[in-house]
Amino acid sequence: MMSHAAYVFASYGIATLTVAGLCLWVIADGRARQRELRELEASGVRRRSAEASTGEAR
Amino acid sequence: MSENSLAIRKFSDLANPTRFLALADRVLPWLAALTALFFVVGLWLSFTTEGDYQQGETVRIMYVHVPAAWLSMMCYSVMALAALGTLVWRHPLADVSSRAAAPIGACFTFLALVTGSLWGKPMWGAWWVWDARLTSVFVLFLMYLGLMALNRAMDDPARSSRVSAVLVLVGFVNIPIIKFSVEWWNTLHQPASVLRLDGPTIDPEFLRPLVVMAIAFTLLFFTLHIAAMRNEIWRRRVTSLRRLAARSAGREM
Amino acid sequence: MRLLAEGLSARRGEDLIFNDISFALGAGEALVVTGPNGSGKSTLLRVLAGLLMAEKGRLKLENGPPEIRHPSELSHYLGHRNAMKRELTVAENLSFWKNFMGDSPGGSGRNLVEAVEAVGLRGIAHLPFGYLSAGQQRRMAMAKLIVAYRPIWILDEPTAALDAGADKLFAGLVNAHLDTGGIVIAATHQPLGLERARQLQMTGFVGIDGGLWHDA
Amino acid sequence: MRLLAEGLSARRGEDLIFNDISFALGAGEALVVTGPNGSGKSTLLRVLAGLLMAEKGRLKLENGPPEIRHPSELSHYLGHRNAMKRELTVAENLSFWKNFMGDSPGGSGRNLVEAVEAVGLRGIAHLPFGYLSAGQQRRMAMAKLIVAYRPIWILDEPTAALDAGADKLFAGLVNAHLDTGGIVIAATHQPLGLERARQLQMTGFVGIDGGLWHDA
Amino acid sequence: MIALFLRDLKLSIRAGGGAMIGVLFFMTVVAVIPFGVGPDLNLLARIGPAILWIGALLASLLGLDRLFQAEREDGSLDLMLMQETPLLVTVFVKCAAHWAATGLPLVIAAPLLGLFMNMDALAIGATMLTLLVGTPAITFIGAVGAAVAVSLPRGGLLVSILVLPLAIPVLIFGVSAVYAAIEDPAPFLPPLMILAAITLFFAVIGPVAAAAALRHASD
Amino acid sequence: MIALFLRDLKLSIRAGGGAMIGVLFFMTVVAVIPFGVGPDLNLLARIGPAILWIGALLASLLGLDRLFQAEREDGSLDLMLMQETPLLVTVFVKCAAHWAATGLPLVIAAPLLGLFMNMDALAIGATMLTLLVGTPAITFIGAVGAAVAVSLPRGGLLVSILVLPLAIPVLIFGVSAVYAAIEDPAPFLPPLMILAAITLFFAVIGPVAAAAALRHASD
Ligand code: HEM
Ligand SMILES: Nc1ncnc2c1ncn2[C@@H]1O[C@H](COP(=O)(O)OP(=O)(O)OP(=O)(O)O)[C@@H](O)[C@H]1O
Ligand SMILES: Nc1ncnc2c1ncn2[C@@H]1O[C@H](COP(=O)(O)OP(=O)(O)OP(=O)(O)O)[C@@H](O)[C@H]1O
Ligand SMILES: [Mg+2]
Ligand SMILES: [Mg+2]
Repeated sequence: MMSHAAYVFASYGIATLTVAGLCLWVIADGRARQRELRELEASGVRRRSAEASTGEAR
Repeated sequence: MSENSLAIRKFSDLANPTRFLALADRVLPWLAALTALFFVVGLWLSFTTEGDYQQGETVRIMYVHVPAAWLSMMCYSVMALAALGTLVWRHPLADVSSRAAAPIGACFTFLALVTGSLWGKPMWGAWWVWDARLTSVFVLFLMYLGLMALNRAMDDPARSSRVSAVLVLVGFVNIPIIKFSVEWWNTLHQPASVLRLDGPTIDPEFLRPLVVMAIAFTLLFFTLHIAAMRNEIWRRRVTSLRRLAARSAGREM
Repeated sequence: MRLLAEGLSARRGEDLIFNDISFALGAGEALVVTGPNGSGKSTLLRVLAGLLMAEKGRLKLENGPPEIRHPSELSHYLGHRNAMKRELTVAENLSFWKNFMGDSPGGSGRNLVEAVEAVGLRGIAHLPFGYLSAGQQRRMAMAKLIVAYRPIWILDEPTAALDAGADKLFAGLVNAHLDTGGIVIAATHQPLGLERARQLQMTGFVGIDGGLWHDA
Repeated sequence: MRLLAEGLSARRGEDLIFNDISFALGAGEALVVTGPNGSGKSTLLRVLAGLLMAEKGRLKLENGPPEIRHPSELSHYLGHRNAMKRELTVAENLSFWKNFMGDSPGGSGRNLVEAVEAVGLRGIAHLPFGYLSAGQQRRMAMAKLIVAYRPIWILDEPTAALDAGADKLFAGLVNAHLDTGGIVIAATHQPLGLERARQLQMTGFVGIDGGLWHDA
Repeated sequence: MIALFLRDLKLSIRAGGGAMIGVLFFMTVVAVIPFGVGPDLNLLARIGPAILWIGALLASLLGLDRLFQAEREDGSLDLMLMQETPLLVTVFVKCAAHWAATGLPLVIAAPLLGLFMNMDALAIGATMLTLLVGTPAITFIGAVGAAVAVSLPRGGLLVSILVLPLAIPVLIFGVSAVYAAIEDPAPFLPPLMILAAITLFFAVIGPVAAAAALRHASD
Repeated sequence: MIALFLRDLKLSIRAGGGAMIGVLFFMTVVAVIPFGVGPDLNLLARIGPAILWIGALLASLLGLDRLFQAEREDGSLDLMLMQETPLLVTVFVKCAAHWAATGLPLVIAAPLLGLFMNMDALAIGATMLTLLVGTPAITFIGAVGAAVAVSLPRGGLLVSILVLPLAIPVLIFGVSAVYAAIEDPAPFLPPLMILAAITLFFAVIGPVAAAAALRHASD
């Protein structure tokens, strides 16, 4: 039988781990997305303002 | 009608993605700092107040369990609101918000389940019983995961947003069930003692750390949610730039 | 009957594929949509068939039957995929579509035997669809166009996989349809052999209206 | 290296599709297979690729690497379908095939960037394959031919769904392959723009040798 | 519409056999439970109805995901979307055909399995009746999931996940109706009525929602 | 070969992927059971192992049918057939990837669900062990079915009829091994050994048969 303190520490421990993991994931995700954006910009993909070329019926 | 659409344009103007990003950049550091502060105080309080005469040390689990449980429900409510926003006002940020909230909600629900089980073993003698509240929280957890899976699987947000919004709204029935299950069915679980109409019935000794921790968790939620929304907007920028690249490719020749 | 498109534009995902396309087609007229790969031909046809929502603009039918809500209800759509079940025989497939679609007002579909003959494949209607060669499958998909009558035909690269003979046969089918007052819209890379067709050249890549997730 | 076909014949189901086809292709030679729909072009190519068993006849490789059991191990096959996963990016798809197929002895595949550039689609290798239009997908499937080296290319209607520009680009790819001593066999309805190609005209439906269940 | 019904029936009998695999799986589930609970006949008889219901629920999920996906992959869905007949009706008919091919065999196989579980005639009859009334609801709910997942390349399991929570009420009332029939004091009709009401409800809601999802999914 | 393994893993993780969804499905199924049989903890503990096994069987069966069909539909299968590497190896690697993406997560999730079913530590351990040993067999058997399904132009009932009956022994030995572990007198090892033998047997037979079926399938 575990002592009661063990349950307490287990729950606090798991809570800490989960929250820390979540925070790290959010941060890492943000970093990755920013990196992708930078890469895309670097490779010259950029939004230009609208050019009005379309099909035309003849 | 025209006034209405004008109002909506104003509203969407206010919450347009670029504006949102600027706002998030400004707010996030402060929110994060505040969250940390509350956690420090909350943790200190929850380890210094004395144990319950009945439950002994295990009462300290409450300071994690109860805020996590509250947050799991609040997060879903936020998602349901956002889903309404998607369906009724067709606001693009609403879908972003609902998508960003799902993993966070899943984590809080997971915490509520785990800490609840860890509390249940010494209190009830079993890790898990199939009573109404526990089952409904488990269903909530599954719903979060299902929505996450759905969101992952549909990579085109323009198409998936309305579908998942409908699912979120359908799932919202579960929230009142969780909240009132202890009153509708007699179960092992504690009835509400803090969030009730006639005021809390809990000893202030326990109430103080609980409230501080609850605030800390709430702040944590908003911090993470805003950060995750920012990530989601970036993700969509990346996707739309990629599509753009697809379209312009092979055109120069 | 006249089919009118006014200022159509459409998105794929979040990006504008084409912008402000207008045309009007009267009975007996054909429109051939051309353009390089990825320029949005298929997208346009799907908008016309009511399978994609137009971002802006309208699609109207003038002098059509009154109870029609969208021109797509009067249209055949032949996409890249043939909409036939590999496990069922050709006859089963065709007679299913004949029954399921029914005829639009103003005409009536041919029967199975005639239709199969019209695409030059007499005598193999009893085979499972999956047994046919690519070109034969495409031809059978065309037979679908004439077993159920629809005044408007929307065809996406109809002659891909067809041999030279079938090309001509297809032109014959289309011309016959035009003669009876039908409307045909086809996207293609190859000349279709239609004399009376008008051209719509897609240039593609209208580009960017700021995009939802970017600064305006 | 020489690829020899001697008296090939093949069945589909129970019917003989073609009979007694022979040819020999040396390094740097191309064979263009033409014929009406259903005449057995795809069937022949699948036999050459080892995907269908020939009913009679043999397929041999002269002066090839010694440890080869069937010429198909030295062949690329580009069928009607592109063999790419819609969910993976183009780069993931291509690098999977590059790794999975490896290079045949006697040459080496180009790297991804070069291959994507060779089909004129620079800069979109990071997109999911499903995002591309029909023609773009076909071009990427061609890039597969050059990321892994195979001396023999077997191509079934390679230019279906391609626009005019891509047609030329494809002819360039094939000619470059022939120049390095490769062998190309292509079934087609459209002219491929290959000067050095020999022709094989399939007439189809060799017919009736009685079938299995009839008297001879 | 009859044409569609017949075609779908033909397809499910001819290819890949949705019809048989459901029943087979049903039997497997039921056959395995005795290994779990041991050969205690009374216990088996007691949990029998529940097991039959759970087995039927799981079995009707198999193959449900391909309901619209197969149509989409070969382009038929496009044509169905374009017709004058409301999509709603098309979806309803497809559900009906799917149920006839997979749900009905389950109902028919139930008595046999009831015997294995040592259930008495009354319990078997009640189970069969509730299954007959209840399984269509599962199909209709499943259609919504199938429609949502139609554009997913490997939507299979996702459908089941989206569907199962919604199917819980069906399960609850189905099982409790059977128990009400067995144990005398409790009345049988009310839960059966509720079950029928649920089925009717989903017979309306399901096709509507599925049709809406299909419209939005088309691209 | 590693490329193939990684690609299949990636595919199953990425889009509507089997990996996460399989586990979710498993959890959903287990969560639904108490609604049927009632929240009686003792009963649940008793049928727990059987339920977990059935859930795992179902979760690994759903989606298995697409193992080769997806490859065939987009033409990849043709290329795989043409390579120098024996088809046998390709099939084996695909099975391994499928198992790693869907079977393994099930094994890992089993303990959690065991707690929900109120099973004790021993039962949970035994279930996990038997699942670890037994689920690969289901994948290999399923691969044969999937290969046969690809080969028949008209699909065919054969697949379903083939796969499930072959999977039943796995299920039975798996479940009975767990019960042997829980109830003292019965020995645990023999059924586990048989289970392992079945898995090894199918690990050899499965890919061979599947490869043969695929060769004949190509047309
Ligand atoms: C896995 C098991 C458990 C789950 C899923 C769970 C879930 C929840 C939820 C959702 C709430 C919020 C309810 C509300 O705001 O009305 C809550 C509150 C609470 N839970 Fe649990 N719980 C679990 C186990 C336990 C155990 C074992 C105990 C203690 C014996 C416990 C004690 C409490 C208390 C004291 C509250 C606060 C009620 C209030 O003051 O409003 N829980 N739990
Ligand atoms: N399902 C989709 N999701 C997102 N983008 C798409 C989708 N389908 C096509 N696109 C993009 O839309 C653009 C137009 O595609 P479309 O299929 O209309 O071109 P197309 O003119 O028919 O080309 P092709 O001649 O190659 O068939 C392409 O750049 C393509 O990348
Ligand atoms: N899987 C199959 N089973 C049985 N018969 C088949 C099968 N595939 C094709 N056939 C038959 O074999 C004959 C030759 O088909 P094949 O696909 O080789 O023609 P093809 O020359 O490639 O025609 P296309 O130009 O239309 O592609 C056709 O008559 C067809 O009906
Ligand atoms: Mg196109
Ligand atoms: Mg061919």
